[in-house]
Amino acid sequence: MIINKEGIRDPEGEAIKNYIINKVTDKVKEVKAGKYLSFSVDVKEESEAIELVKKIAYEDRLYNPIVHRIIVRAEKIENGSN
Amino acid sequence: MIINKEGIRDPEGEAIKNYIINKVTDKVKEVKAGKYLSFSVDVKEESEAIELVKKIAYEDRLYNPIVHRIIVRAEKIENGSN
Amino acid sequence: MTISLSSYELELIKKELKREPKEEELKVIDALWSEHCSYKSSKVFLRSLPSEGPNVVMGIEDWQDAGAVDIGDGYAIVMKVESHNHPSAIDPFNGAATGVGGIIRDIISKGARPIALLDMIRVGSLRHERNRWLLKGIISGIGFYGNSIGVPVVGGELSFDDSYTDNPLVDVACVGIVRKDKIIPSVVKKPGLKLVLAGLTGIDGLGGASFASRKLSGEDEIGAVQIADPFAGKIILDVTLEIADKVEAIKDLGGGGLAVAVTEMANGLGAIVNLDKVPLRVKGMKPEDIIISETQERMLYAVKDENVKEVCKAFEYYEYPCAVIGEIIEEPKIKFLYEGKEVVSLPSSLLLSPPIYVWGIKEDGEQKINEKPNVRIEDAIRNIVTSEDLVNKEWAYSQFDYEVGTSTVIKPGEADSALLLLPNGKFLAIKGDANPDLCVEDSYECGKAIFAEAYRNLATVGARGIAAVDHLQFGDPKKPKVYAKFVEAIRGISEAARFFNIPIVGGKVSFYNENSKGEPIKPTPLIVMAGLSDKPFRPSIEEGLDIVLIGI
Amino acid sequence: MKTAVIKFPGTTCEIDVLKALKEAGVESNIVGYKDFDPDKFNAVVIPGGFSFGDYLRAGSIAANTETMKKIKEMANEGKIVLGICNGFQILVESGLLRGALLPNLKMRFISKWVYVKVVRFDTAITKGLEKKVLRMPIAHAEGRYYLDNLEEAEKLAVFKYSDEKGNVKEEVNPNGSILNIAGIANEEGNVIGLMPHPERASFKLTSPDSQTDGLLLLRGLRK
Ligand SMILES: Nc1ncnc2c1ncn2[C@@H]1O[C@H](COP(=O)(O)OP(=O)(O)O)[C@@H](O)[C@H]1O
Repeated sequence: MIINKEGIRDPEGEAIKNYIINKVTDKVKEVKAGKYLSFSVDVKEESEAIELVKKIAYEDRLYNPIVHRIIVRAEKIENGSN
Repeated sequence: MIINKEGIRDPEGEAIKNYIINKVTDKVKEVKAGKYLSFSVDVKEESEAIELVKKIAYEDRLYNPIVHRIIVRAEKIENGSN
Repeated sequence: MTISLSSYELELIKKELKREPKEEELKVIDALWSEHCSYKSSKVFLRSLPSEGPNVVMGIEDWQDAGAVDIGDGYAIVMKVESHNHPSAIDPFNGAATGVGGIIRDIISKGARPIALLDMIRVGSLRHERNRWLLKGIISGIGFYGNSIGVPVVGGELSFDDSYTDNPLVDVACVGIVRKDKIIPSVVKKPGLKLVLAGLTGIDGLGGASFASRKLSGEDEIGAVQIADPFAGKIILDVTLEIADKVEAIKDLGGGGLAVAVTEMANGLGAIVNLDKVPLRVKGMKPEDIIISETQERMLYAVKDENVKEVCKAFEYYEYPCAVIGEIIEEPKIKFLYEGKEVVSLPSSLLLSPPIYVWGIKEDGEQKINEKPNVRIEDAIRNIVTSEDLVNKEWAYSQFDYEVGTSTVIKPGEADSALLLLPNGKFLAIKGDANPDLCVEDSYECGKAIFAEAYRNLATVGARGIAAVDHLQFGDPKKPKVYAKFVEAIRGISEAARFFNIPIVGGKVSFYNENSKGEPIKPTPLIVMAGLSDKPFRPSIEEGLDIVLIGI
Repeated sequence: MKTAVIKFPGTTCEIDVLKALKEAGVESNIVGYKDFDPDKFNAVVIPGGFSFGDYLRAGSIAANTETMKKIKEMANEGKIVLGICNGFQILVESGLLRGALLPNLKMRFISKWVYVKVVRFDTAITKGLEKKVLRMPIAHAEGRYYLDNLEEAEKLAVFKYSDEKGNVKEEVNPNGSILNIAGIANEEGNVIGLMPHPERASFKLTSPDSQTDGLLLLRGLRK
């Protein structure tokens, strides 16, 4: 997941909250929009998958570290993990 | 998370895989790109949060059921869950 | 956040105030005295540019605002050029996009409807991965904003040189149209007007003006990142044009945030601003951050009491924040109040008159290259046709909606200048030109040459130049060789403008463009010229036509 | 009776559409999305642009508005509803037209003049049309039409990207849409959506070959 850092504004999340969510509920306090990338990685361990994805994300500029932060999570699937 | 259903082309995921990832590793088998939305919801239970977000997503068409599928996950934070 | 004021300037401030300035006050002065806002290193020379002419309806007031020229039938065009170089170096997509947002707000703050955008992009060679990343982000950022806001990008330049590797140049220009008698000033003439602010203020873009007025430090510049929100920009555009009749002055919030907008709008009069009234995006902002925040998509209006309601109602329709935050006062002081306390109280005159500098000048001792280089003609041709500069630019302009407005007669890629149909039935030609390679060798000749080139480009679509804006982009002005180039370029541009009798109605200066080794970019003055024609023109090339070359 | 040209926040083409409708002899007005009274109009055009910034997905937020509920009622009464570009996206997002408009396969905004072949002549804007291949510009980032049922898509299709002669082929498909679809209509033919901009092909001076194919379509709204 790639989202804007804390403090950096997120017009998309704001617009979704103001123009859609607020019209139907007041329980949602904040909406943040970002990009979701899922990688099927062919490695043994979850930690290895996380390391690899982090490395790719950083070195190949899948995100801009000045603006974004990333959240990396792994999950085992049959033949790989994401 | 909103992503394309199986079988619908995801040019962004494909491009990231072909032009970026494949140059550095062959361990990544598939990349899928989608939209990530995080909601801070003011409810007691995680299950309640999931229900609410699912309902909003479906009724307010945060996704288009013809082409997308969604993954909803919850996580407790100090005063709400996402 | 760092303060860029020099020790000399700090002394000056203390002497004027006869007291120690408060922390908050220093930040306000720092913003107003930044190079970006005050032109302290360039003003002396900029005054030599010819800015008058019989068709000039609004000249340049302190080089801040867009200028306007009469085009007949009761209409005027408003034009302006800007760069967003430093923000684009750290976040190309948002940096370029917010550049477009800024230039559009400059045009609408005159009450004019923006009708055309140009983008002039310079990056390092695409052989480097990072430059490709930069260029992709820049082009999609410009498209993102321009397309969303519904102003066609009708032309520009795209060229490559390794001197821009760490410091790309992202220049955008905009032309707007307005009824001549409906042009809105940016400054007020009398006290008592209410200050109305539209848009939320956040902590993004803290200290951007001073960021643009120094070298890129490479450290975490998060405060300087500004996120583009073209949707909000579009609301600002639509509403501003809707209420233009009901306001006395309009000012875009750009570099230096509220501090600069309020002070410049008061223009020597005073103002009281109640910071508690400013609609905030995040809770718990410090008062000084509210004052200098550079959050995009905000606009300041000076409004008569009786019109305030109507102005804010127009924003309410779009569920866009709008608030009365203060008032113009007689006493020539700029005051910011927070929770009932005065956090800033500074004389307008101090803020508006920073020290003016003329830095040392040293001519480049190097021999100018006059002899013909010894190249084989085959190699020369191969080099030229394979040059990155000369490839088809469709990849770039096909990402821009150049048709919106249904007025684009000559579209990108069709000729050397764009041509647009105006509401009075005339045709507007517009083009931007620079020539950094020539400037390296002789920046005086270069100043003349780029002006003439812009004029020729307009001529290729049958138009005659009527007004120009210039953008001067250089390295560190305190380096004598850089400064010498700067001064020479202005001399060249001035001379050409006088020769063609075309007034320069606006411009912009951007210093401190350097790579990570501290080497300046190639000197890159740039001219954007607008011209008029009575007839439409459409190039049509067919077999059997003769080729004629004019000139020696 | 008149045609309403709806302006959502972020709509950019309402003035162009109004100008073109005038040129086509269609009586019309621009109407703010909150001020829309469906009883006053017998047709509605949803113009292009970036309604609500196109946040989330192109057209998705506008599709959620009260305005669209009113437009649905109009459509059910058999009145004409035309969505151009973002308008098409809104119609699809609101379920008034079937399918989805996905991001272009090239993953970027594409602005260019294209040819489309008209393949259905039972819709409000293509009835009686003599010209079969039209030239109009497109300008969008999310225009890849998709429907999970090819047969149905074939039935709904009104416009298909083609070459100058009307050959529908993969090479001229700018965005990767299924069956080269550029526009569709409901079965009744009163709700039509298309990605190309007819209003931008309605003026001699700004059309590349001085053709005004867009007017041929917009005239269908003349009553
Ligand atoms: N960055 C850009 N944005 C929009 N249009 C561009 C851009 N760069 C070039 N163009 C357009 O592409 C065409 C060719 O550009 P170019 O080869 O640079 O011509 P020139 O040498 O006359 O500047 C012109 O119509 C120009 O306006």
